[in-house]
Amino acid sequence: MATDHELRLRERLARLRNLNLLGGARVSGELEKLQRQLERIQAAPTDEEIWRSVELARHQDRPYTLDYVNRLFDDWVELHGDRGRADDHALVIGLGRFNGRTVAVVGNQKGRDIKERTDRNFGMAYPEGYRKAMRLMELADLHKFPLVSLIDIPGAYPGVAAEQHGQGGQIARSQALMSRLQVPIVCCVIGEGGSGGAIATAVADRVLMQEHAIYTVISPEGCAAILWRDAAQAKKAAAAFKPDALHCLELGVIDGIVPEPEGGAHTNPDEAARLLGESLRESLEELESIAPEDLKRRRRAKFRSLGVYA
Amino acid sequence: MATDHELRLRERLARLRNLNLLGGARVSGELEKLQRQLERIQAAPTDEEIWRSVELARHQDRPYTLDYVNRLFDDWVELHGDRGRADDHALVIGLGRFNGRTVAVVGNQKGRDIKERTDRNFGMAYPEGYRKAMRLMELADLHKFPLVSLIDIPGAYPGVAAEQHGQGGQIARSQALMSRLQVPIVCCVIGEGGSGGAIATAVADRVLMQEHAIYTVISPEGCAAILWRDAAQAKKAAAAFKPDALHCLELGVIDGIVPEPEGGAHTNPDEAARLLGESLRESLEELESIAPEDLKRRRRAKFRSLGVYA
Amino acid sequence: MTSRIDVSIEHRNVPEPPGKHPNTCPSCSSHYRDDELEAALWVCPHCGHHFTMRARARIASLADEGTFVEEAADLRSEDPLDFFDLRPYTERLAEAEMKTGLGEAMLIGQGIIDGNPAELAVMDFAFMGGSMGSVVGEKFSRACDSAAQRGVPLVSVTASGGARMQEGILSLMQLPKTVCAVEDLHDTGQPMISVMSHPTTAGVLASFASLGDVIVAEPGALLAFTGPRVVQQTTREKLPDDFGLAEQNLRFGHIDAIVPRPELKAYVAQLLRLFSRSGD
Amino acid sequence: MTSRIDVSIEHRNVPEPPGKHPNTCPSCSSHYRDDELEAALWVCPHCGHHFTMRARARIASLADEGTFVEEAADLRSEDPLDFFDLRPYTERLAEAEMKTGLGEAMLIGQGIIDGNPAELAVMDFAFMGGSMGSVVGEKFSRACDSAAQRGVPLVSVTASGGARMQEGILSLMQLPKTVCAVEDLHDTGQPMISVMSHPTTAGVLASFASLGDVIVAEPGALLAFTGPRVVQQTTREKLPDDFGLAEQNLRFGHIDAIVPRPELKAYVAQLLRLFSRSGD
Ligand SMILES: [Zn+2]
Ligand SMILES: [Zn+2]
Repeated sequence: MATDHELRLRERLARLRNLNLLGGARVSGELEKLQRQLERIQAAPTDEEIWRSVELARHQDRPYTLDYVNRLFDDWVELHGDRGRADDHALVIGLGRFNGRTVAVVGNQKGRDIKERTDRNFGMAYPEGYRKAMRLMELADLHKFPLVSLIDIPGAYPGVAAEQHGQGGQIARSQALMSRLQVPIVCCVIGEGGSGGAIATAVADRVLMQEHAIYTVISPEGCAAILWRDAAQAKKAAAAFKPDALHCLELGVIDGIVPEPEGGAHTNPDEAARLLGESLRESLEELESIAPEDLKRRRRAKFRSLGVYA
Repeated sequence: MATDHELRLRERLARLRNLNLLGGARVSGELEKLQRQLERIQAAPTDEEIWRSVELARHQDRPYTLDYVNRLFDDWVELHGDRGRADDHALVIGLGRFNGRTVAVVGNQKGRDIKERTDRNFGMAYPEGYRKAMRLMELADLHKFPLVSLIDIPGAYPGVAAEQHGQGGQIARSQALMSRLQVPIVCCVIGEGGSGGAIATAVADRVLMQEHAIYTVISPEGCAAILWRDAAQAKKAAAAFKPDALHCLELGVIDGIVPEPEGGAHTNPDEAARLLGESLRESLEELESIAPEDLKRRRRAKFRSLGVYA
Repeated sequence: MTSRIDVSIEHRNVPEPPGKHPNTCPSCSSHYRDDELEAALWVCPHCGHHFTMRARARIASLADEGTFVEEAADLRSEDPLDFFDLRPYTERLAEAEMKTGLGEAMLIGQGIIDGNPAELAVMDFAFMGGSMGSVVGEKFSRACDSAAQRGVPLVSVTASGGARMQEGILSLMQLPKTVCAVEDLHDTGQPMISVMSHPTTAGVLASFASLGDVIVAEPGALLAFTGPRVVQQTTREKLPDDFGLAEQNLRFGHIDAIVPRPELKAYVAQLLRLFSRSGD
Repeated sequence: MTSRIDVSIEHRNVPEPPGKHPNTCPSCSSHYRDDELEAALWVCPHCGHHFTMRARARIASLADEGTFVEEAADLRSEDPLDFFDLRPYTERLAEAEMKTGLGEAMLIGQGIIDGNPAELAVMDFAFMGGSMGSVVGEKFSRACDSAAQRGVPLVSVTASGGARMQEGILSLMQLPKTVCAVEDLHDTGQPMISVMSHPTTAGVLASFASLGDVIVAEPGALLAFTGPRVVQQTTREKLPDDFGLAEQNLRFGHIDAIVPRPELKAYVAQLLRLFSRSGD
């Protein structure tokens, strides 16, 4: 099912790999170097290519967090609950063995069938979900487990109870907690990185995106509804705000791109997991020699440097 | 309305004051010294005296947390909410100026009339209340404000929602948090110190009790219902488990007794507040020179030493 | 592709229904001249409704006269995405500056509040709905540093519809950016007092505004991550009358107090005294 | 004195209705011989009901054969209050020891679980309802120290009706005592795995048992601060069917997992491997 479009995309990415930017999922923390490399890339993604990533990021067969967890982590134990009010199924947490050591994992989780989708609220966490994530982060910090965060959330949930339970405050506090952790944190957007719901668990030392993931401040439909007053203009909105991995890399928002198999992650979940695993391993190895206090300091400095102004 | 009983009690306490144990609300941290002094006291409180304290501790006109707060703390600002789900009115938190410096205050709060009693759930916090207390504790620790905790709770609330919201876990976590704080903590039982609800906010460097407060593992009625299978035997139960201040001091559970005005705190709230204020001031002054890390270490060591076994 | 819930969650919450004159009270329909409202701190003298307050008026109402020294006034947004919806972003920016006399949706600077030195970070809803782009994030971040360097508390006053969509993902990055700035400030032992005015929503609520050591709201202010219109459209739920308002937030434990505007300066000053290290 | 809500909150939760033979399954009424249940880890072979398990049987089911070395076995309760209800406390203690063959309601010691060294602290409900007095507190506290000194995790298995009323306020003090012990253990970087068996209530739930880095419960276990009987008597509320049970606790986010007894050893061993520092 490789379309013309996909072939072109593969070709462009092959070129990118030759630039040693994504070769073997290589991740470079040096923004400047990345940006120099990017300057050499002549063709920015077309509007069509951007929209294709939106579609692939939301593809119903795209691997979700647990699909990767089951392939990448040994001795996996899923933990449950926020130790307060609920066990939010839209977000999974747990411990597993990766590359010979224990890591703590948090990930958004969508459902496959109607029943699971409802149970997991289409991957949209409630405030209790962010609390559940924070509980895991504290556990990781106490026991010095590196934290792996997989992002795949359409956006924070627009519901009455979510507001009453303090969604805004929990998203803020989850970010604040991540900025205090003294363990390595690697995050990868594996599908939709939607707004506040995504950033709640994305304050990482290394932020990666899969090739066809998207990272957005608002859904294309939402943006179109507000700026064009027509949700059907979503494709136009996506072209305007550029949620694709290459643009995010160019803007310094992410540190690296994780390649996907030909045609997208869903075409070969095993290979997608292998490529993701390589990137996670490389990132964690880069980080493990950094002193805990330095990790925290650099993480904050990195996020505080984001933005373009004059 | 000073009864014969009260006069006898005053007399005995006057003796105690001469022993310099309670003089001017003097508080000694040295358990051994206290115990030697107590040995000199011939007469333990009678069953009648113990029951009188139970009655006074629950007296409807007894000053509550806000009655003391309004008399003792300048620039008082009450804070609200657990930053999550609720603002539990059974427990008040806030900041105020005491003895020239800012302190953080947490206290259980009963209501005066039917409406306020309902609003404050008869002084019994929900799990959200313990979270609210923890929020203040974290604020105190961050800003190095000493913490003053006033205890006046019949017991943790026996309700369906309280269980569903994780009452047991929150009480445990509140204690754990107090055991980690690096600021001075002074606590005083000002009425009923009832079981888990009380201990949740009572892990302090200095634990005081007012003369007629009671500190119990279970209400006398509850104990009687279980052991005598008859709640009406409450007086007998109280005599057996000895919840009065003198016995608590003798057992090393508290560090000092705060005198009350003739006839009990309710007869003269201003004087009761003055005496409480003196004890708090003395305790805080004793603690302020201790290094933060030492405070924490000693606090834990103190609680870990409690118990009688062979 | 299956049908999916629409998740357009960030959203500008328009404070007054369109069409009415801005000086007509939306609550009691009384009408005022500018100078009347100015004198009343933009609170309706008839019913107490709190009108949205402009940033300079807010600063004048909080800082002791003549004490405010603005910082980072020259910062201006770039257009990193070449963003074009119905009009180019650059054009919208220029228009907003023309209309408001401000370079961006936030003013920062040093000030003294009833004798207490502080750093101020004040938003202006009139500048593109108080949306948070790179400049708002950078200004807030610098305000934290300025407070830390001078050893004074930070007082923030928010009024924002959320993210600056025209800066795309960089706008989202202002959330962790401002969060990290508050954490750096906290590490120096200085507090942040967060004053939430109408509306404080979406990205601003989900970042620095919620990290105040003390959080104060104005009466009737909408404080919600997702505004009522989007919640209703998406979930078809019946919304409670006070959905997302300050009063509901207080009841649900999210904020510490609701303080009417005329009492705000004294309230903030009292907090600053309590948080001051010197104990005076 | 006004009328007041009764607040008799600590309360022994009797695991089986009185009168029935202890080996009769309260769920399906099957009856078993001791050796049958012993062989089945005291899980009903017919319906899966988990009978209360004695401490020594529990240790045998968790620790590799011959590896358990008991500690602090000689500690005995004093009677600091000269407590007398219908009978003296000392008499109740002597009787409990006679009946159970245990000196107290908790056993502690070193053990190896599927090859992973650990410290064990295991409660026995048969000893005065697993109530926590000074000796239980002290034993648990020593278990934390032993784990810290040897650099191994602590595995606790709880079964308790709550406080030991006969020790009065000293019984309440075992809550902060055990909490401080866990915190001291955590400061050394060692985890605590908390296994909650039926029933884990009141003071034990409100102290160390809830501080496990991972909290595992057995199916059907009552885990509540206040048991259903007292809640119903006090509030007259209609209780949900699974009120306070492990299944409800999982749904409300209080615990990490419900693990049937036959799988418990492997589950705990897996956690111990994950928490081990050496990374093997
Ligand atoms: Zn009006
Ligand atoms: Zn059965």
